[in-house]
Amino acid sequence: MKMLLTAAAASLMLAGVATAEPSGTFRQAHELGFGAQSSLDPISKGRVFQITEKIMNRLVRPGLDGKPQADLATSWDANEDATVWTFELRDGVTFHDGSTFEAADVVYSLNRVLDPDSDSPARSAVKMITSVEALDDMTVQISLNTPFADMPLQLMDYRLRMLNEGSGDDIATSGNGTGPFMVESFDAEGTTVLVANPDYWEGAPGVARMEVIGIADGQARLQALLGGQIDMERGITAQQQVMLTSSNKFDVQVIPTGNWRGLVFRTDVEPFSDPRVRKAVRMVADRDELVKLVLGGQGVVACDAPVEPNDQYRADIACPQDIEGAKALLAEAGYADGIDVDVHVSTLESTWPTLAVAYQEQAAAAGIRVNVVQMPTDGYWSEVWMKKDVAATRWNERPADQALHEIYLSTARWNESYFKDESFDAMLASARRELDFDSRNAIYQSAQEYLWENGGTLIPYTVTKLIGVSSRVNNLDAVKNDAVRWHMITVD
Amino acid sequence: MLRMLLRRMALGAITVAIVSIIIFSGVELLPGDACTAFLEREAKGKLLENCREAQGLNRGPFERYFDWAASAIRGDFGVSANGQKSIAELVGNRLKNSLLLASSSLALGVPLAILLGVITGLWRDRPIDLTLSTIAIFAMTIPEFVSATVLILLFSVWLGWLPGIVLTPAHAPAVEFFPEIILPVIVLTMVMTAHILRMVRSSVIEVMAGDYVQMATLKGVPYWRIVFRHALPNALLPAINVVALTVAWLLGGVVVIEVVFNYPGLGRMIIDSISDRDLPVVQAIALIVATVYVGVNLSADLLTMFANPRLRTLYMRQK
Amino acid sequence: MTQPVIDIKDVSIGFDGKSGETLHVLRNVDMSVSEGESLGIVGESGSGKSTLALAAMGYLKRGLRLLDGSVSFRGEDMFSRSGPELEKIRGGELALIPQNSGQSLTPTLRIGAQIIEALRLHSSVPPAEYSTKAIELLSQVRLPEPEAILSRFPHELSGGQQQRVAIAMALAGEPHTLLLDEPTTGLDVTTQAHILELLRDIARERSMAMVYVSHDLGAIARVCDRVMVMYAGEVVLDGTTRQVLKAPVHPYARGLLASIPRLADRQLPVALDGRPPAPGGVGVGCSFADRCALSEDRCRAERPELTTLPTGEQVRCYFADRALELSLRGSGVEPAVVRADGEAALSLNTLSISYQQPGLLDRVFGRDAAIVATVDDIQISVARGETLGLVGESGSGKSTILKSVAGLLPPVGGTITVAGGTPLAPMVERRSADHLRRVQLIFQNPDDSLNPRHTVAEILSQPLKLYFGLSGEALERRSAEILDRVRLGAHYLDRLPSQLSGGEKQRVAIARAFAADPDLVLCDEVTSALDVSVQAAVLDLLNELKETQGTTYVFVSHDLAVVKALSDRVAVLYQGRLCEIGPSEQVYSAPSHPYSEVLLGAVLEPDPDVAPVLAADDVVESSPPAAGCPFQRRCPRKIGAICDTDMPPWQETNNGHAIRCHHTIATLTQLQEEDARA
Amino acid sequence: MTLTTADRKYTMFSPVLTVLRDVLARPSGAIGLTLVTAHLVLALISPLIVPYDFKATNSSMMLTGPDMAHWLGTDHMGRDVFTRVLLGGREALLVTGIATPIAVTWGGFMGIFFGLAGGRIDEVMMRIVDAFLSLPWILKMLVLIVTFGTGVEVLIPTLAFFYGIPVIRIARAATHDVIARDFVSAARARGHGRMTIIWRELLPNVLDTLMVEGAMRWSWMLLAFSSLSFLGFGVSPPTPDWGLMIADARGFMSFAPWGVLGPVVALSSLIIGINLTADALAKALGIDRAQKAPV
Repeated sequence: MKMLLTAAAASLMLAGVATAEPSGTFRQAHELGFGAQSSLDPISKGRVFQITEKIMNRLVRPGLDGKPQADLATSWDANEDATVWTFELRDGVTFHDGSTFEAADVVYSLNRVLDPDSDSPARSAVKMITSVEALDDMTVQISLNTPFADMPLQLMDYRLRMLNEGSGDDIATSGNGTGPFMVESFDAEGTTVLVANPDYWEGAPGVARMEVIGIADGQARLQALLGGQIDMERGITAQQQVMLTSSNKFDVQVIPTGNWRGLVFRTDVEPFSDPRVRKAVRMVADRDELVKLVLGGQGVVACDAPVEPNDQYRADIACPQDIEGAKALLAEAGYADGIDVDVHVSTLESTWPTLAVAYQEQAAAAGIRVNVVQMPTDGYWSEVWMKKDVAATRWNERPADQALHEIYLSTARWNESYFKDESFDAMLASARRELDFDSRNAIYQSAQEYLWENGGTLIPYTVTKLIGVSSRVNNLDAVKNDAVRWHMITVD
Repeated sequence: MLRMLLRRMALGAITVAIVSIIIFSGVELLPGDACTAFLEREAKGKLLENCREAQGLNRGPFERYFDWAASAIRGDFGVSANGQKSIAELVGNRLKNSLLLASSSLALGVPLAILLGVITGLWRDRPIDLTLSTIAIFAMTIPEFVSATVLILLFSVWLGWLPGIVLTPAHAPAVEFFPEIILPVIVLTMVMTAHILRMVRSSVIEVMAGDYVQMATLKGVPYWRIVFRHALPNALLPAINVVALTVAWLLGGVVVIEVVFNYPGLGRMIIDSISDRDLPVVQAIALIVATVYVGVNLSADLLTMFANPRLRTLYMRQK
Repeated sequence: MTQPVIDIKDVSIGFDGKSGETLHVLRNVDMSVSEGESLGIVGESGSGKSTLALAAMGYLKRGLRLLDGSVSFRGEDMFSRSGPELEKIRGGELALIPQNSGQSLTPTLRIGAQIIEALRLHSSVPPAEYSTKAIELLSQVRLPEPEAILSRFPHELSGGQQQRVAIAMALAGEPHTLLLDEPTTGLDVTTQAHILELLRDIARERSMAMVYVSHDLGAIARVCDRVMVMYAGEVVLDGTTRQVLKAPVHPYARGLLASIPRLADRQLPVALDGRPPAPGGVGVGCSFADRCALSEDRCRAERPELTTLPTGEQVRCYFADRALELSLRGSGVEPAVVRADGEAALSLNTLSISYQQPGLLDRVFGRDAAIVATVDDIQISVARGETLGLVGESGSGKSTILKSVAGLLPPVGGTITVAGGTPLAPMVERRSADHLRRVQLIFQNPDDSLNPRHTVAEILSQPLKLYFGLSGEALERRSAEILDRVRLGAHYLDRLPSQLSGGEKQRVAIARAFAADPDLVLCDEVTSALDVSVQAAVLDLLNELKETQGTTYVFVSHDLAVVKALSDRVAVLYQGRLCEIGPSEQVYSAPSHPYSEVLLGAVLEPDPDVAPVLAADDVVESSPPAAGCPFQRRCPRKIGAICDTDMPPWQETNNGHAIRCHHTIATLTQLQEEDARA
Repeated sequence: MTLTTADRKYTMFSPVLTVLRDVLARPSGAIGLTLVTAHLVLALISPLIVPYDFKATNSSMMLTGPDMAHWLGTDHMGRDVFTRVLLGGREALLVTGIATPIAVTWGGFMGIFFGLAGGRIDEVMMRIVDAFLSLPWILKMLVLIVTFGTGVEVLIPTLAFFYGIPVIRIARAATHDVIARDFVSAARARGHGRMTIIWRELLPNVLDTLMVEGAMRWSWMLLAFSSLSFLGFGVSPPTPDWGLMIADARGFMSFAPWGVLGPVVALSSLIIGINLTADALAKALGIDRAQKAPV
């Protein structure tokens, strides 16, 4: 019930909304990661989140402080054992095509995710839901197969966007949502044009028009920002930060986040199928040095667990560089004279090549001979990631439970390291059921230690995000990408 | 004349046929086939089966070659392994962009190169010749990706006059590329002009030392009239073929410039399709570029033959 | 004495050598040409005669500098004139007829355009009448169908036609003075004769002053009133044509005249040893000192001045009076007669050769029969030790026959057999080693027949290794021996061809041929590319080798006098068909085949009193007639239709002299005697 | 090799010495040759004289400017730019240094053989050469590199093969010029076999054109090599390579230009050196027609 109060208080904050007439154009780039398969369907493999986040809303969204905040659901509460949750919906909200937003739309949207045929990667975030019913036009009841105290956190997932009932077939190109901007023309490989939605429920947005331009190469995006062709670039490197701050045309937002970068070793492939080898390749990393070298100090060391530093369930593991230990493990596993590893990277993410070269030098000490292979930027996520044995990877932050489920559960769609481990799955399941916070916390802690012992992904650090913004853009929330209120932005 | 024309066209067709054979057998020799190459680790079971079906890989190599060649002539290059998109359309867009870049660079570069070549040739070893020739050597030797970056820095980042990066998508109509194409064209022109300039210069020097220029001088023909009526028509003949030879480089070779400027041309598509092992696309690109190359060279030959009276009368008699 | 038209005083011209010193091309040359006078400038290659002629127009090739002296044309100093003024004179009052008109006409402009350009620059003719004036000029230079020529391009005309166009272009500006830089070099004998006659008539009609530069004394004799002889950039003799050609008082001039083979002479011409010094290579004394028969210490110590003799001649020699002792005609060396009976060393049996190999398509369309063979029905046999001369103008197929005998060009029909009766395989690649050794070929252009990257030692080593397997010490001794035989010292072994003169290179080529100790040597115009004095030396050498080795020669040339000097028997070819064959005495005198008659008539003797007889006009035919006599189109003694339809039979005389003509020997003899008397 | 009789001091190399002296006499030749030799010497001895370990990253000294410790400053991973520039040319020179002669040799021989053979086979071969020349260079390279990897053992044969093809056309043209000369017909008339004619008569003369062509090919191959590295298909890290260094440092050029300047000056100076030497060589061998003697 405590939660009820916080939800109400948060919605009050929304009162101060922009009243001026929308004007000017805001231009941003997206990475064309999925090449020809990019689409506007929020739950599809090729979703372009830089567009879906502006045209669609979720039930619950992260507040500026990171806590769950009312979005299309104004308030919510659960029964005693947190297995049945009811959400009150916001009244008077319409979709871009004019149809009104009501409970049936929520039911349709959630069931669409749960439907196994959709094969959507977002399913693992809401797998615990057994049924969704509309109690009345403005109330929805969700029942779970296990007690889950942090259910609202799950619904904050950036992919769980509310669609109009039955609009599933053409959503990939129509992009019909309730968000502050509407899709005027969608062109994955070129420029997608969004226009302001005048009757957006939080008030008309400050900017009349937005362009989301597909530029695959990180270097090209930076040059475009410097050349004034785009107004914002998320994820610039520390060295580039020096360049931007030196000129008055740009500002740099520094946002500690749970996002992380790393190298994923497929555990279903020789020699990484042997946990000792997996541990060895991760023990060689000198994570402090990597933070300084790759991020210019703008990051927090992590020990191969995908949980962000200020998450309530964060386990504090010590993982200093241990070359001798790694050599011993390798010898024990039968690779006394070391192993050869092809690490695939691309300039899709500017820090990857630097990370790979730095890791290459550190791993060499333990006889791990790394060969850095440059792959094209177009379609990296569809052709390289989860295809090559060892590839660079990148994840945005997620609450601990969702992150662990989505990346390491054996049945997870995006289990990038093909980590199939029943005991680990059981551990996660028990954590969810555990109502008592302390014991739940203990299970999550041991899960993270388990990953440190035999996980397949090297996660050296979580990134303090640097966002380069043109000085003509103002009141862009300096928060995690997921929490930005796009309708507040104005440009001079 | 006609007989010679037909013969030349037949030769061109043979060249393109040989290209198709080279590319087809080249791909055949690579380990595995189009589908195993593309699917790699997942190349098993149903996924491999329907990919093979889509690409029609179950037929014998010769049968496949003839089907492929026959459909290629009709302009249908089949479907790309990555995303089953129509290759003709994919490559068509990129070819349009590459041709746009190539033709605008040629339009700017060739006249400039000829002008500078004539100037350096006529004022041989004078200050203007020495400066222009040294600049030409520098332009030729500095890698394009360096000069491209410097130009972006100068005109787009510091001065802000021109857009640095090309944001227009591959399928956009040619006119939309306009403001963004200026910088890539400048870089391309710099390199191309340097090469052609040196060739025109040595050709002008050779012609000006020729007997008929001496005779014209001794006939009392004023200097500039000698240059334009007697010397230049002969000096510029070889330039036509050199320009034609740069086409192969212009169409696919300027990949570095395409990457730096994010220009959606054939060069980048070559890299992406080869890295993704999208072999049907690679074959299509090779064939299309070869056809354009042969076409351009054929017209260059005809132009030279038409401009050079000695060849024209030779072929007239052959009729 | 009226004021001279061209007055060149004490002119020296030179260029900067590699190490910075100035090398002289011309040294203190005086030259003056008065109104209506035609001056001949004679000299071998490298004597600076062309530079002098161009200097008269105030033009120096790139890199040359006027060191001192002055050049004036009708009172105006040509080297201080501004550009436009020079342009007005050049091609106007002072016109040049270039040496190689094929190269001097702009390839991309039509003939009409180039002539009209000259008219627009230098004539008062209104633009409307340009084309009519151009046609008039072309007919003045006796070109058939002038209108057609206007629209042609230079490469579509024959050598003779191109030269006539160049003359027309010079005449466009109604020039006051004509400069001719070797205008007839490289043209056929008959064409040369016609062009010279044309120039003589033009100069006479328009009383133009003329400066005629040439290395061919015969041409000079025909055209010029006065002659100036140049050697190594200096004027060594200046006098009237009769004085210089009949009784030259300078040793070099006498040597030059003596080295010219004459039709009337039986003996071989006198050879001049050594070679002219390179620019800047002249020492203190007289430049001709080390080659002169009369030279003494004084000649080497101090350079003689150009002194004027009472007869008006000017000569640069201390012993001008003693020069007369040197013989003017013939070296007294009889051409060696080696009569060894027995088998023919070489016999060509009904040989026919064709360049146009019928292509695949021709054979398919059955067009191959229509192709007329370039060389047809050659039936010749050469006795061992005999020298057969093959004479004919360009396009007569003489070199083609040699190539076929050498195996470089397989014949279409007939066979070639050497001593021993076995026929030679058509393709050289399939010939036996012995056949390869016994037949050797020497080429025309010495620069082209030696590999620039091989030293003389290497050049000689190839035949010696191939045929005799010599190596090491034996190879070197044999090479030195052979070099000595061609009168070259052993120190030449280390030289590269680029370090040798034309004559020396040809000697090395001859040495290479004789290294194989061959039975048969084929000489393809071996002296045509050489200066007259060097040519005499090579003929001398060939004659000597024939005497010592008893080799059989087939000697091809377009110069009748050179062929006569060396040959025992001579065959005359026209358009690839044999016209006349027989001992050289008979062939060079009546009765002769009408074509031989035309050839003999057109020969230019270096004697002002001998005038050539222009029988047939110099039309160039591209391919032989399908039937009938090959000479039917130009024959002055054509009987009628019979000449067009059937091939003339061989008319034999008693001593092996045969003529292929429908006229009988008797009628020919009678007709030719009547013309001789007329 | 000594060609003729034992006591003859003449060897195959005396023309080479004269040509060398002639090249050095020309200003362009002198500058060019010194640049090239400097680069070759540096490439050989650089591992011994290099101040730092090229791999050693140093997070405290990233993108620092040139100073006494680091003459050319440090790159974005704190590595010494001067060290990497010195070493940067090694792999490029190794690969192109070996690939160019191979390309010129096999291309030259094929060109001479087809130039001499003529007829049907020559016609067919020229069509095949045309076909190869019509393909963009990047496509030809990548098909092999992507399949067989970017190791030196793949780059050398690939570059040697594809850069040999245009040489065929040039060698064939040069052969046609030489065949027209009488000394080749003289050799044939004497009865020398085809191989001896190629080896003794043709090769020495065609060699000059091939040498000049070889120098030009070398400079273009170097450019191609650095472009390949720039695109990520050439040298793989951590081996230092100019193309790769330029690619990495490109992003920081506006405020850390030394990262790009070092490799650019090195690469361009080498290529300019080769071009100047090639020009001087062409003039020394008299191939460059524009340089006729005045008289």
